[in-house]
Amino acid sequence: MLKLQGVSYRYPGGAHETLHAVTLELAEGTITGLAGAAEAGKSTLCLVAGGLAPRVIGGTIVGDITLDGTDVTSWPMHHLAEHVVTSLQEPAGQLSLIADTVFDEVAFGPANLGLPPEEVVARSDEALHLVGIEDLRERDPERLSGGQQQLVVMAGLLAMRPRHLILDEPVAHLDAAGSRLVLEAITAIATAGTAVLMAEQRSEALATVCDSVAVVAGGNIVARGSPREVLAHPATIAFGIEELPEERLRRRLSKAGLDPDVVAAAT
Amino acid sequence: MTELRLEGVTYEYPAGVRALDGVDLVIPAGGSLALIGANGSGKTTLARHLDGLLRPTHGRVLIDGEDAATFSVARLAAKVGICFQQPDRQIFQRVVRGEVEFGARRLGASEEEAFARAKEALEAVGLADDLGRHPDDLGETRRKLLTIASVLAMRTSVVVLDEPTTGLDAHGAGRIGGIIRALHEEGRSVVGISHDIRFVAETFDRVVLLDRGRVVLDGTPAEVFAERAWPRLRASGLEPPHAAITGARLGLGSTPTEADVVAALLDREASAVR
Amino acid sequence: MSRIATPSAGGPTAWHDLDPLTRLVVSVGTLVAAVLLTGVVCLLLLTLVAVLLPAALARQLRRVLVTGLLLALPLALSVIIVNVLFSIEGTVVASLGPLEITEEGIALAAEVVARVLTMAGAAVLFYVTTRPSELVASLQHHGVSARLTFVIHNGVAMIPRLAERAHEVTAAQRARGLDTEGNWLRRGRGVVAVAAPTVLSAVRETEMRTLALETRGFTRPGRPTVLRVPHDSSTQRVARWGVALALVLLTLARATGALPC
Amino acid sequence: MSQAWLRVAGGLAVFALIAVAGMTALAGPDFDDALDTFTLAMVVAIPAGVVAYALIEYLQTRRLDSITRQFDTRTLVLMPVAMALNIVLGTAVASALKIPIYLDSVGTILVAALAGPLAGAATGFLSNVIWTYLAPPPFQSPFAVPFAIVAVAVGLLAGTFARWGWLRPRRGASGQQLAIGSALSVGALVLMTVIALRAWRIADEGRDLAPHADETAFVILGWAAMLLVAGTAIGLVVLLVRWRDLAAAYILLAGVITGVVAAFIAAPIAAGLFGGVTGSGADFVVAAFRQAGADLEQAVLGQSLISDPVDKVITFFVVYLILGAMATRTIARFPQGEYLLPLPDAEDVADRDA
Repeated sequence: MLKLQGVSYRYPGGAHETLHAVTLELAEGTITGLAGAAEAGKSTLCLVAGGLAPRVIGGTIVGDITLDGTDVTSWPMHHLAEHVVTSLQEPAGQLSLIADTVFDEVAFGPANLGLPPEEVVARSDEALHLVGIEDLRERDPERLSGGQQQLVVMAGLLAMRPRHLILDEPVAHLDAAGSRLVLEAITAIATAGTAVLMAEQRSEALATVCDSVAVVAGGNIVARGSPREVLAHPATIAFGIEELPEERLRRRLSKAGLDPDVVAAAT
Repeated sequence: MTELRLEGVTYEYPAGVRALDGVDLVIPAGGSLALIGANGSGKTTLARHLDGLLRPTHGRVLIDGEDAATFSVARLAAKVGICFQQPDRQIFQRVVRGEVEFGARRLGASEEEAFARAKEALEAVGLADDLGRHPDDLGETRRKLLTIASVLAMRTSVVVLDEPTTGLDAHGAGRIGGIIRALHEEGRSVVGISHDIRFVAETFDRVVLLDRGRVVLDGTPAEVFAERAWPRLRASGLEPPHAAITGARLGLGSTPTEADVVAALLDREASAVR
Repeated sequence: MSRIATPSAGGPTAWHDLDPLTRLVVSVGTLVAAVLLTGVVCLLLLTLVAVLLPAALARQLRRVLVTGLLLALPLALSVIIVNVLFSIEGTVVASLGPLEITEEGIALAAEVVARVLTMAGAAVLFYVTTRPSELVASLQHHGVSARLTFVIHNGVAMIPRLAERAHEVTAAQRARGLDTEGNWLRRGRGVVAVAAPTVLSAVRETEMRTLALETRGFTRPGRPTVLRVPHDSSTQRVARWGVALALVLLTLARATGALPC
Repeated sequence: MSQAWLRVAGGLAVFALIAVAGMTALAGPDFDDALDTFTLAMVVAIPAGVVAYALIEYLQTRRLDSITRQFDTRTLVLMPVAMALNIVLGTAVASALKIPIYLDSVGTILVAALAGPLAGAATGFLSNVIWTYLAPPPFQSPFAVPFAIVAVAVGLLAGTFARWGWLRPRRGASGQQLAIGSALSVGALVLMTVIALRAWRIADEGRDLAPHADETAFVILGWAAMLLVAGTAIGLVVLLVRWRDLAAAYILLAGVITGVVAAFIAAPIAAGLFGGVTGSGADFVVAAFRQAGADLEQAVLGQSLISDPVDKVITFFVVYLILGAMATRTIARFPQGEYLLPLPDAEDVADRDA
């Protein structure tokens, strides 16, 4: 279980803190959603939770980040990478570019860990299976659709058996078909025991897969709860977070003065 | 204002892939049209024909009745402005203001004129106080709004927006919807490419579905998202808007937007009372 | 995405079965030898043995010849023009208006053209029969640091991407009214308006790729696992050291002037 | 002397020692041999200097931080982009423009500036290796790898100049500083012209190429080369005045020094291996020298002493523009980024990221 306790973070040369006293727990097997308007701090929280900030990006951090109780702030990046991995927004920008096939791309992580060859092959095939892209195994990673590339990146991360997977807007650049593929894979990954943190602008994506959602605004977590509760709450909408379709319809129907049971039947 | 007409347009990429296959389409002056379809259906390829960036392998593109092939892209850019999907592919100025003025200056606007247009465009997309900032210091979202502003500042009679809402939050998408409606009211044509079905249904008054380079559906949102068209949509991997599904479930006919559902229910309640 | 011709590794032949490092040593050895040798005869002999023979073995003779000639042509032409027409010392064989063509000029030009062809052939032979990932795996297997092989492999992959990116940026800027034809000033400004975003967006992208590599344990000390072990053999190892020794001897011979050609 | 200077001094001492020893031992009587041995000496002396530097650092600290620091992940990801930039730009310029500039070290100097001399040298070296062995046609050039040593020298020099803050924007320089800067630029211009003329005179053995000389064809060509050199320098001086950016003077100086060093190393390679021909615009200058009576070595040196300084000045200028367009935050993240940012007191900081 990855736990952030009272974590604040400021970018290098930043005038003020981007994250303020954030507390967040990622339990294995669960999917935690991060909702928030643009530049509310979702991406920064993903980078901090994944250990990329401050290790690679620099900046100053306060508070504790623990993995099953042990403090990880002093761990080097490659040690943390065996437990927590992070995927960013654009899949194409995260390919290693040194892989001729999807299999080589997925094997990049385990190979970096210096595992024995059979273990690297086994983990890579296991990750391809978990994400459901065995059929892409010999394809050229650079000539796939956005959705398929996102799955390849996720498989590449899962092949390291990290137990914690952090996804920063995994479906932002994808079409409907691509999004469905990625969301199904995320659910399968969590059921297999990985803890997933997913930051997303699209509330429908959060509602479809998340067990709980935290709302981020101005670098603070301002609300927590089940997707239905949190994403329908008027305060959430005030923060500029996309409403769920049913909630939006219900709000507009009642505002139009329609009879309550008609409203209920409609949603 | 400018009318765009595509007659039997076919386009084959050098590798032999046929991205467009005999497209006939008229975008009237002041029209507002959305192109939808799965990845690789030819949406972006079609958009790049509108300003002459791509020349059709067969068929013609007419801009105000004249064949686009006879003009240089720079000349056509005065009439048709395209905002590309990837913000990073064009941003290179050191200051936001310079970036937004770039297109306007290329089309011959004076410094003062370009600055005035830049301020107005930045105001419209909500980046008014980022005038002097370095584009890299703006997040991904605001860089996207910056590229949209730089096309708006060109004041072209046709504005083409490729995935304008990708990466924007609810506020951002709402603002873009407002801009498109404002352009429409000014009598300028808007062509939008988007995966966001709800945004398409609520913002454009005509929707064209492309599948493997062919126009398979062309009509108002009510027609394109009507229940009988759903199999066609789903064959392209697209889901009808939530409002349309609700409307069908309640037997309210075709209701592509929530406003339609509300109106239909109000009518039903009013006729029931009578 | 239009991919610029990637090397076709070609069918399984004796040459392809060699460890990529061996193929590299042969190619580099040929290039260094071409530098050291001077006579046209020696250079052509070297080409025959170290370029054309392996090319035939790898069933890529035609492609090596054609690509090699194409690559060497512009330089060979310039060499002929500069050295034959413009060199003045030596016995005049013929004259073309004010320019005299001398024997020495022809000899020098012939030598340089032979050297250019040998070098082009050696480089093309290697390129045409080896995929970058094969070479990188072999280098890693032979102990070359993974960071170095990553940079080499990534560098090769970046070439078509950068050319592709420049193409996309040109489209985006032309759509914003940038006129790339026309007078010198406008063409110059056009180059900046395309080169700048191409470079800047490529540099900006390094930030995301840096994070993606770090989160996949790229900075772990020690060597990453190599999955595809090249089929090296003791004979190949001996052959490689043999080539190295031959080059040293060649250099000494060249320095002391004992070289026949 | 601080530890860092000790290391640098040690490295330079070893470099100089081997260079001089190499030159005297191998050099033949006349000018031609001296050129050949200079390059051979460089091929041995430069790596030896670097190894000596590393050895001293290891003895001092048991670690090689100043070297490994230059190769963090961000630099390793930037290097391939820079290498591709060298190759794509170099190929485009060679095939498109018929003027004697190469523009094939923009990436090398960019990495040297951002990450350090060794990172720059490695980028230059690997660019040339890949250009010959792994670059896909139409980019492949079998003739790049012999010039790898030149790229190493360019990277080392560029990284050192950047470390001294020469690529730091210096907008808002005072009148007095501007005067010095302009004097410096004019001085560099004169230096370039004198070197070119001296090289021409060596090649020419007495036949003067000043405008009144008789062979018109080569006079025009000579003047064209001079104009190119002057044009570049004047362009930079204008930058100096209009933007009041003193950096222009430093860029010119860095370009000239790097260009001259590169010319001396590259000339023997071009002459010895390719008969002084590179397939680019430079060939016409070589031909002109040859017809003016110079032998191969001198003709190529003459051409290099004109082309390389101009090429390197333009390249430093392009890198300065690229750095100028990058956000401060991005530059600061690179190992040597801080030396590229304006000094806090310079008035320009406010305008740069207002």
